[in-house]
Amino acid sequence: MNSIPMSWYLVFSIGLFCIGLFGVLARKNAVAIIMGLELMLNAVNVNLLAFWSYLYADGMSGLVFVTIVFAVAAAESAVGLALIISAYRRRNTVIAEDMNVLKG
Amino acid sequence: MTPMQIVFLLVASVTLASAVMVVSTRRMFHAALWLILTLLGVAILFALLESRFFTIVQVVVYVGAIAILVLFAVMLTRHVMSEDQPQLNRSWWIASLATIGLFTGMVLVMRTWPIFTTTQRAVGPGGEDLQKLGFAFVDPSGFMIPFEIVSVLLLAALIGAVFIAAERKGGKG
Amino acid sequence: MSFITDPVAFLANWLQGLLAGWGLSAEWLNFLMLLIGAVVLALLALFWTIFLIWVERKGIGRFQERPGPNRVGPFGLFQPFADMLKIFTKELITPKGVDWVPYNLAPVLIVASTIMIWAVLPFNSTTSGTNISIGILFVVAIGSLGEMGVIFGGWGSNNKYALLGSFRVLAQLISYEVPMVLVLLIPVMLSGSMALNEVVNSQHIWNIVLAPVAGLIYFICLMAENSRAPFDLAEADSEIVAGVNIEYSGLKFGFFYVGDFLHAFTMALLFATVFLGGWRGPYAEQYPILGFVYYFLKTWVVYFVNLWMRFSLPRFRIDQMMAFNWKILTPMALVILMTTALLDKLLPAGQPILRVGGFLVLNVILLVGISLLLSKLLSRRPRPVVAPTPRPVARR
Amino acid sequence: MLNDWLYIGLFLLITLIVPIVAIAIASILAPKKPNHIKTSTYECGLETVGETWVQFKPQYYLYTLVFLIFDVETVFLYPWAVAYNQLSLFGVLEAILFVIILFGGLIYTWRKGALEWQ
Repeated sequence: MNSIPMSWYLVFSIGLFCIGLFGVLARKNAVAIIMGLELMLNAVNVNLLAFWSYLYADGMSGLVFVTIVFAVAAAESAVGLALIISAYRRRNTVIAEDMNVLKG
Repeated sequence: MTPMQIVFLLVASVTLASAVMVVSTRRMFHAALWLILTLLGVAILFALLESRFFTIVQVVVYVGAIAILVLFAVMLTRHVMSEDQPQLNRSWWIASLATIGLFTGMVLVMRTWPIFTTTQRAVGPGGEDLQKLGFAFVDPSGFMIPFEIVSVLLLAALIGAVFIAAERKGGKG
Repeated sequence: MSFITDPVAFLANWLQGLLAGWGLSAEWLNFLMLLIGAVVLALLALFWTIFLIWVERKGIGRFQERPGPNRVGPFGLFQPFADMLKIFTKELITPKGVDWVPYNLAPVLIVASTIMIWAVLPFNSTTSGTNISIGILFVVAIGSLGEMGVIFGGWGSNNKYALLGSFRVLAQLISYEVPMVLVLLIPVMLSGSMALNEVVNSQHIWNIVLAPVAGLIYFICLMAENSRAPFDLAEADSEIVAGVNIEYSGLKFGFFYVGDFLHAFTMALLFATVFLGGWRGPYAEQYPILGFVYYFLKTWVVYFVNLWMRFSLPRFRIDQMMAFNWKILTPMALVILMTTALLDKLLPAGQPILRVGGFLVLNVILLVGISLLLSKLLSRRPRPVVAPTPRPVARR
Repeated sequence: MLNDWLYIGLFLLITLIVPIVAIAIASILAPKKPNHIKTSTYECGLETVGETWVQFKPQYYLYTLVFLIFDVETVFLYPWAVAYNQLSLFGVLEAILFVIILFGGLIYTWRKGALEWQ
């Protein structure tokens, strides 16, 4: 019936995570960095659900963890984007490198 | 190749390709649209993993809410970065080297793991037991504390985000 | 089982037998049956719209004391076909500077997001597209597909007014989704399942009797999600040009209206399923064909009320609409959710009359109490007085 | 069950294909005579001024923000609602605490004036 090995999901998840990480490290626009973060969190969720589905389906801890990742993703994007918009309004930039008020 | 495998490969390759577009396209709005496609692809993978609830949650929360928030943020901050100038910073090649290194390293490490290629599912064909999940959320010996903490976390995020975003124009700055 | 008592299941059985007779393997048979079911249901929903267009045009005519369409065919029944022919042959103008893929995907998504809801509706005790175990949330998720259609249309057309209209619709859609998702918890709680067929099955007493306030909120939210009068700000022709569909023409424009008309009916179907007991009624389980009849009747009642409101109520202003959602519906939904959960646990099980009475009292108290409290809260704020500015007078 | 998703996937494909095919047919049937005036952006008969991307109100953003948090919290109450009939009073009270915390967020947002349409 099910013929997909777990490795496929895990490799997919690593790939998605790395693409997201590249976005976070290399993009200039702060909104794009947030998008990269969303990709990384999605990769984490794929990973968690793959482990839950293949190895530990009896316990609920995998699903609860996915729930928490969703909540964290929502909180992170809400606060992160609010910060970006606030910085944009004050300093008129969305380039992450230019947001350096705290630089000594 | 079974039909399931074909579906998986199709969905996974489309998803990864659109993820690459998210991090590489110049126009921010298009990046957001590619992000939506990626999120939908991940939702289909959740469905293949027999988790119906999270498939729908992925669509409702990510596509229906977070993606729209990102789109609005893109709209609000337009005109600041012209789209002709490079979208990647100077050290992008270090970032790409690091991510490729991470990818190969992770795959190599994972390959040594004996159950890496298992096809044996632990979950039954009915998907997750939502009743059990709901029970676990409010069970004192289960996940009662994380459940309440999630709500406090979201409250904190709401208050913080509204506080930051709702500042008056007449204020500082 | 015979054709008279359960036609759909009978036909499905017959078809399955026929296909099996051709020597198909079990997997292909299963796939083909699903495919046929999907095609039939989707096309049924799409072509049903043609009839709905006639109903609405005739209805609004009667409401406004004029005959409505009456030239083409008996009672003007063929008018929608004439309209369809016309719209098929109109020029599809693509304005300059559009973003091609989102621009063309928007009408498709709008139609698809409406028809998709039909896939999970139980039409009688034996017939439904699929009885997926997360049906209620599925409906909400499909709603976000429609939101995507609105964004794509607004972005793709490269027009200020389309963009403005799409943002307004979007703000409205997402705002009214909050109380809707909150009150939908109550039917789920009462039936212990998210599958729509289970929700219908468990309604020995209709949910509207147990939770009338939740039903009211759900009805209002559904009307707002449909974004028609009194919530039709997006197409408010006196305020913004025409909303998202401004740069569309021909069939693409028509699809926005197809989505609109069909959504009104789908909304009635949903409300009848979740709060009016769906196909339930006397003898509906013995004779499944009766289920169709009951479901149809209930849906038409809801649909008629919806049309009635659409044709009679004036339009909201956008600030009123937002305040109505966030300051009245959402707090009300939160309170009704908490109190219903508490009351149902406290009331002794197995006494339906006590249960109905308790819920009724609770709902009346809540409705009266909250509306009193809110009217007090909302009226305390003095209305901003706009000082009369001296108008320039034209001089010779 | 795989059948549910298969059905929904097929249904989605059909609902997407049918309108696309219809538009394709219409674009073959319909006349095509574009000219400069016809394909220009519609704006009350005038030439368009400035870019399409007018900066829009942050109000939209605030509503979306509040919506996002509410949506996430509510969605995670659904498993609880499914399990409701088997729960003890304590479990119900906990979910009510969850909702009250959510309510606190709404009241804060209200007091902050973020719900006003300006």
